[in-house]
Amino acid sequence: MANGSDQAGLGIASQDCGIVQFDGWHDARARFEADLAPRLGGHLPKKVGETTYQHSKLVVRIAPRRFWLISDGLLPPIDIDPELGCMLQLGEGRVRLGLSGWKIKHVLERCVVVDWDSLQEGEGVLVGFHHVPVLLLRTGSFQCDLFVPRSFARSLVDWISDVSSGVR
Amino acid sequence: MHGYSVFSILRNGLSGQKHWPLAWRAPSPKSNYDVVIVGGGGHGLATAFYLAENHGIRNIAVIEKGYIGGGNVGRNTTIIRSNYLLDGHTQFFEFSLKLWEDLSRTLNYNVMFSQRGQLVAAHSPDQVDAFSHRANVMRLNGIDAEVLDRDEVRRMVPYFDYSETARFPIYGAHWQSRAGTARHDAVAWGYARAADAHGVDIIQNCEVTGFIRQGERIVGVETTRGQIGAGRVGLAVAGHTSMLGRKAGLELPIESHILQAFVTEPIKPIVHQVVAYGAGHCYVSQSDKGGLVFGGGLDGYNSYAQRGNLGTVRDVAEAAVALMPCISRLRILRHWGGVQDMTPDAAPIICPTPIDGLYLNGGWCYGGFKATPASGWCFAHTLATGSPHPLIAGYGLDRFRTGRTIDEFGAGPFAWLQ
Amino acid sequence: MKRLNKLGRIDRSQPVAFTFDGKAMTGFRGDSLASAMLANGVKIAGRSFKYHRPRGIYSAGPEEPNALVTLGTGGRREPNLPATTVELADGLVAESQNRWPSLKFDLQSINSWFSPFLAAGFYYKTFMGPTRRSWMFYEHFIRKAAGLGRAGEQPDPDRYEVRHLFADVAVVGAGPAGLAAALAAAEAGANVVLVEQDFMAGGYLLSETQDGEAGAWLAGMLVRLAGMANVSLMTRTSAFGTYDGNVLGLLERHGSRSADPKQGEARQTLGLLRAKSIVYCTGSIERPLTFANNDRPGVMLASAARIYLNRYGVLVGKRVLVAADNDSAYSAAFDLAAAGAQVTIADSRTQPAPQLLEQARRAGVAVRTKSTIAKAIGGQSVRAVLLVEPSGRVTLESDLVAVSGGWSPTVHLTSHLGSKPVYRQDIRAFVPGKVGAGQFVAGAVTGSFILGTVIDEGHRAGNEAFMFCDATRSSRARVQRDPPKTDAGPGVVGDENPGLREESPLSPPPEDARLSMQVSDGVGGKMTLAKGKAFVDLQMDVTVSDIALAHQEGYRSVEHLKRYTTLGMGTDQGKTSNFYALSAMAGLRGMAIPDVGTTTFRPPFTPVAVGALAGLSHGQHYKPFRRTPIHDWHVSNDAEMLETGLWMRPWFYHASGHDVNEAYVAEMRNAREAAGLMDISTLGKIAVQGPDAAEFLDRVYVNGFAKLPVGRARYGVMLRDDGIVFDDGTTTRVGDQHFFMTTSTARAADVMSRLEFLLDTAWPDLRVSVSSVSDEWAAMSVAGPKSRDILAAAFPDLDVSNDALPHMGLLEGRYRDKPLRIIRLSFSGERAYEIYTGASVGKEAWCRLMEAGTPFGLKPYGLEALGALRVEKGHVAGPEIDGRTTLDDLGLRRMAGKRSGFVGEVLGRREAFSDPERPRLVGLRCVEDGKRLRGGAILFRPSEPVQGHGLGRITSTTYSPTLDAWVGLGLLASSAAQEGAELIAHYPLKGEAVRARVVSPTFLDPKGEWFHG
Amino acid sequence: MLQIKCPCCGPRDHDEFLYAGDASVSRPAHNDADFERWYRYVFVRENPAGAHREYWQHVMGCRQWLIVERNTVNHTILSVNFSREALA
Repeated sequence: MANGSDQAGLGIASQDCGIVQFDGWHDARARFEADLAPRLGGHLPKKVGETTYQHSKLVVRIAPRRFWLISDGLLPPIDIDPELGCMLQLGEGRVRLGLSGWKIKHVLERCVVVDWDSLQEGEGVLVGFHHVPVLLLRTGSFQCDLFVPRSFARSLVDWISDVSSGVR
Repeated sequence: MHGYSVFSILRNGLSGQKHWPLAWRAPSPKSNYDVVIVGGGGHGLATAFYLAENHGIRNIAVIEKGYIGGGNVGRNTTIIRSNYLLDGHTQFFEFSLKLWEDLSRTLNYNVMFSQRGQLVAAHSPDQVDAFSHRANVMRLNGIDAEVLDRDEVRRMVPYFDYSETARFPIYGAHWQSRAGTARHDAVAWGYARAADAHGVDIIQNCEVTGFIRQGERIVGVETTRGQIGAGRVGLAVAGHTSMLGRKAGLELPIESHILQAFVTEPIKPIVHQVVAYGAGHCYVSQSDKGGLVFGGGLDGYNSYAQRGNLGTVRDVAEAAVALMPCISRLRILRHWGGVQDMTPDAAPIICPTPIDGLYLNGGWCYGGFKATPASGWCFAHTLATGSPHPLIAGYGLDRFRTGRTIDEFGAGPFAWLQ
Repeated sequence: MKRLNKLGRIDRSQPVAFTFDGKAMTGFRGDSLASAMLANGVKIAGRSFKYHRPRGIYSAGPEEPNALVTLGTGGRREPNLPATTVELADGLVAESQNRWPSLKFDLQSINSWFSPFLAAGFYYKTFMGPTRRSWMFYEHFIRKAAGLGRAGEQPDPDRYEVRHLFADVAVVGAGPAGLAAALAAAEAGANVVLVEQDFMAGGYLLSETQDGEAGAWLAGMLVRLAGMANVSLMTRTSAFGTYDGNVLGLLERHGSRSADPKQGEARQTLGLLRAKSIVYCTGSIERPLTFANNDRPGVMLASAARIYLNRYGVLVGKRVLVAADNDSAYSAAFDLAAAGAQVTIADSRTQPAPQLLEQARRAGVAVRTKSTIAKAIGGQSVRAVLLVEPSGRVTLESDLVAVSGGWSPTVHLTSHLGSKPVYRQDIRAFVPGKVGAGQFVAGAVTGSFILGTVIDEGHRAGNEAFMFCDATRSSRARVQRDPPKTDAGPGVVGDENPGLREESPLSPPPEDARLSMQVSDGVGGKMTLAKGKAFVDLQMDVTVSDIALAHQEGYRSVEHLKRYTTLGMGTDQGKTSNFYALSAMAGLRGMAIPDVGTTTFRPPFTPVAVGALAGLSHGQHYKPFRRTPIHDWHVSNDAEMLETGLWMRPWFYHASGHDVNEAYVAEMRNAREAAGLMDISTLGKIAVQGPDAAEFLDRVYVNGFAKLPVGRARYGVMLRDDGIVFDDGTTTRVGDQHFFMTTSTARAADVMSRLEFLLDTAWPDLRVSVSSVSDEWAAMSVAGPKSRDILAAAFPDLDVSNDALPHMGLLEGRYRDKPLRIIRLSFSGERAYEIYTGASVGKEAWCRLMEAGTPFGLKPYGLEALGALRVEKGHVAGPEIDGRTTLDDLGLRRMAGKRSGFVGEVLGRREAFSDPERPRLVGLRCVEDGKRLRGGAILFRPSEPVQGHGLGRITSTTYSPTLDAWVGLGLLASSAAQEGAELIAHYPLKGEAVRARVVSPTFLDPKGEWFHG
Repeated sequence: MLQIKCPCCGPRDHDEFLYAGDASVSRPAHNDADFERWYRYVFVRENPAGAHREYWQHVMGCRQWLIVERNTVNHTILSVNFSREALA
């Protein structure tokens, strides 16, 4: 977290993150998931927004047949049987914004339509933030990660900072 | 017709207002008319008036489900302009503007057509070029048009956001000085009163429930007040064209969508023109009563509910403050929605139909108010002669089949994107 | 008027200084501006809209029609605020409105003398001549006269926000019903948001004395609710609208505490409350009476007089005439009498209840039955009243007329979603109709005016709301259905308190047709009772006779009445006038009130600032910025940046020339002679993967992709379903089952959604995955004769020779351990390469190219030069692909060849598309020295009259340094488009007419030798 | 604000979705050359005042195309399904 920012009630840390996307074919969904689960280290999240953690790697179901494997480091390619689905490296297009501090609920309610109080730790939600699609992942009582498209990242950070300055 | 004038006001003022006659009668429907117009909105009433005035046809009924002027003529942002680019639109809307310029005197009813001009801001060099193209076309069609540079805009509208922090800076503007606004209710009432004076029967609270056929031909309408025979039937029910069209057996390329408008509390004059943002959906004028009247984009999904969603209100408010940072303390008094007939090319459909005896005037999208006089004029011609007036030749129903659409924004064929 | 030493919920130890019309005044913490004005002896608070008549404070809530003030100065100037809703704050500056030179002496009150000529709708009947533009002359003066307050032209410096809220149960109104509902729902376990527009919770209870039973109950409830973590009480918050999906629009006012708006708290916050269920406890609004001069300062709603007394400790009159047709005004009379006023009740009913008369006798209040007020007497304020009684006329001296014409439930919010209010004859009022799923009503809004019943209803509704939003916890809910315990403190009374119930001051009038009689008195020609204007809508100056006139002229539907007379169109939206107008029209038409109908209630219930609706989304935050990975380089290298959609793109570089026209020519010349570098990261990029990817592309593009070898790129064009060109771009096969598609910057999102649409709805059997990778890749184009040398220098490990990387070829590699793709494509006509790298290293890659390229003369170029280069090459772009052009129009039909089965194929052959008059793409070359072509010029044959739409237009132009000529692309009727034909390009805005020759749109290198080899 | 209950993301404001009109029209096969069928698919609309099947894409969320059945008079949402499953 950025130094000193906690004093302001909200810290914003920005970092690159690796994402690998796995997409299964509609008619091969069960086999795709059975094939993918052990490669990602066990079971897959059941619902969209649900996550599982495996060895510091995070798996999020991003759509009914689509998963993201998220990691801070580089991710080795994992081959998928083309009869079942496909894999795509998305390691460059998103920035991970870590938000933390006591203001977080007040800031988020001015950014996204998400009921923070009913969002469990480890739960994610895909949501619009000032016209931009983002993935919000609750990582603690007073912290979350926002995965935002790189081209919008600076603009959204400006928005968050501006909102944060108004929260008393 | 008991004439309205300053003298009649003085006379009545001195005699306790007791002698003002009914603005229009409330007749019972006759069993037969030469022409029955379904829909007592601006277009229907104007059509009746011009049928009588221009074509000498007097045996006419205008049938209205509720009260006259209760549809879109009474729930729009009252803007009148003729800044159209495409062949087919340009001449029609300019003809309409010319009729507006004489309308109060034609009708002996003050519709308060205020030619205060319309300014549309441009926010990129490309937009200035596009506005220049439009202005060139307008000039070549005898219509006043200018393209202003940033300084000229600033002189005309000093309260726009010219600061460094404007998200979309102002590069210039399109300006039509003869554009303006009118008092929308007065348009319906004025046409109604003038048509009534020609003997037109205006029948309110009478809903058309079906059509009477003789073989393939439509020869009248079924209504909640009984059958009414008609030599010709004209539909002018924009917003609800599909519903009546279906009863007549017409297949139409029309969807109903909501366009919202809002008004602020009345304040002393500040917005002296019609102004529009070029980087978002927002246009504003100030009524003579003092309220700022705002319009924006469609709500974006099919709807017959005469109410809009708050998201669109917020979109327009955002654009309004982005354009005019001084208005953020002004307060919205009301917002409401009108049901629009949206077509795949955002152009109207006004033509004879494949069904004998049935004529259609609809599909006005968000442009119906300013078209009211010309629409009435041309539809009257079409009803009287059986063939389209030359100015509406391009507005036929067959254009979607042939590809001769008039797509001003190039957003087709999705009605909700127009 | 005087401030008492007792009574009220004001803090007399905390004085608050403010000014009204420049005069320094003092109130107390807990005052509203209105109560403080009254306490300071202000009688005239404003001037009316049309006649500029003096007006006093009329109510104590948002229904206020008269006392509108302007607060603040400069950019903080805020007009038209009802003084009754403004919480008094230190240093508050209030000004009266619509008067000149002063409130006491307003020149425009002369309008009153001309009122016979200013009847409803008079302006429709005149101001039409003598010329067609005469209205513009009259309008000038009318506009000046209209409007209420004056707004500032300076930007509002304050901050507004929007926040998103959630609740199980939202309760609107913290009066007795709302408090009970909130408690019931909260005790059952719901998360409750209780919304109150006032700065103090209590609603009706605040008009009772603080130390009475009602006051004690309120205090107890507030203590209990404050102790519950799952209840959030939001005061100073107006619920202004109900929207689809049980979303409540809330406006939170935070006062004027923030001195520095950039740092401080928002002035107002728009709250969007998504509630699983909603309980409306919105109460009711007292109705006025209509009589001559009923607008004089000193005439006030009876309930307001009581509120000023009991809540604010202000006794607003010494000799009070209470005019009423119902019981509720008696409580006001009793309280005023107890506070020392001399009170007379003029009750228009024949026989008020005996116990009321007995109470009045004990309170020392005189009651005159069958007594109707006919007129208020007095110029700038009331001095006396004229009563009409069976025995004749009576004049009574009086300085306050407290009126009550019954109560109108505040049904507004319940009907915003289309539910029609229904009329209840027994209480002569509209109550909510059937409300939507998850919505409940309780208390006075339903027509219940007995306090015990109100609390019962609130409690029941709170429980029902809880059960609706959480059926799974309904067993717990049932347990909690008992009435609230009264253990919160002594004197707290629940619904079991019989005393409160019996003596309820809210009890409605007994069934009685008095109001409708009064209506016919007022309108049916019997206004001879007294001369003088009898107002229905105080703010808009609509009188009883205006309504009669509207009827006489045929404006009889309620909507016609409103629109013709402007009734209900003021800032108060007719909260006190609508019902009377409706009943008056019913009387005139001889119809029952419900048959006349009611006007539609539209949001907002109370006005909402435009700024609050916009929140932070204006200025820089109006829309988010999109920045490419190379953005900072452009800025630090003095690029002129241009907003293109949400993107910021370099338009030109100042190093290239001192204005855009000089710069772009230099930049394009450099690209033709050496090499140029352009940031094209904004292109849409889509990964298309899967066994059926090639088949999919075959369907979405007019040209085929199935046979495209891996490692090769192809230009493709897509149509819309109606056969109009949708977008173009290149697609590269990066693997057998993996394609890399690019789209135009403008259409990227539309193309993406369209592809997904086709897969999800039309061809779900195709095993294809599409993913936007627009943000994954930084993209830059190196174009020019030196481009290959530069590439080789920048990426020495890669073989970029013509054999290894031919035109339309692909080379993949790594750059700084990130993916790298080099595709040899030319948009400019030069030998050119598009270099794609991982976005995180995009700027480094750009710098490396610049560094490696500088010795070869590489310079960056911007959008203007990009557009110019493509025009020279005859490539179509946005100005030509304008949503109206077809394959044939753009000369692209050959791409489709004899293919079929692609999107838009069938409707793309509609008859009009082969019309010989249809404009087609042509090249144009200026043939006049010293003149130039301009986009947007209209093309005519030299002999033709210059009018109409011409034969076509110029779409894009550029000066071509290579040809030393102005060239352009245009769309021109085929019949006029023979190469070599000469046309005149007219540009009336500048008065230009320029000769241009039709040429091939490929101005340079027609054989493509520059980019091959 | 319409609240559309996305089958995988839960209830959301409609402005998270992209609207794409009538879903009751049937798209001809990609290689269908019949003009009339394409004409009707693209242009002819029932436009009912009442229940309306329509396409929405959850662009701010899962990006799935949905078929929503909604009453166009009162905006009551009767059902929401994945387009793919509605087709199946």
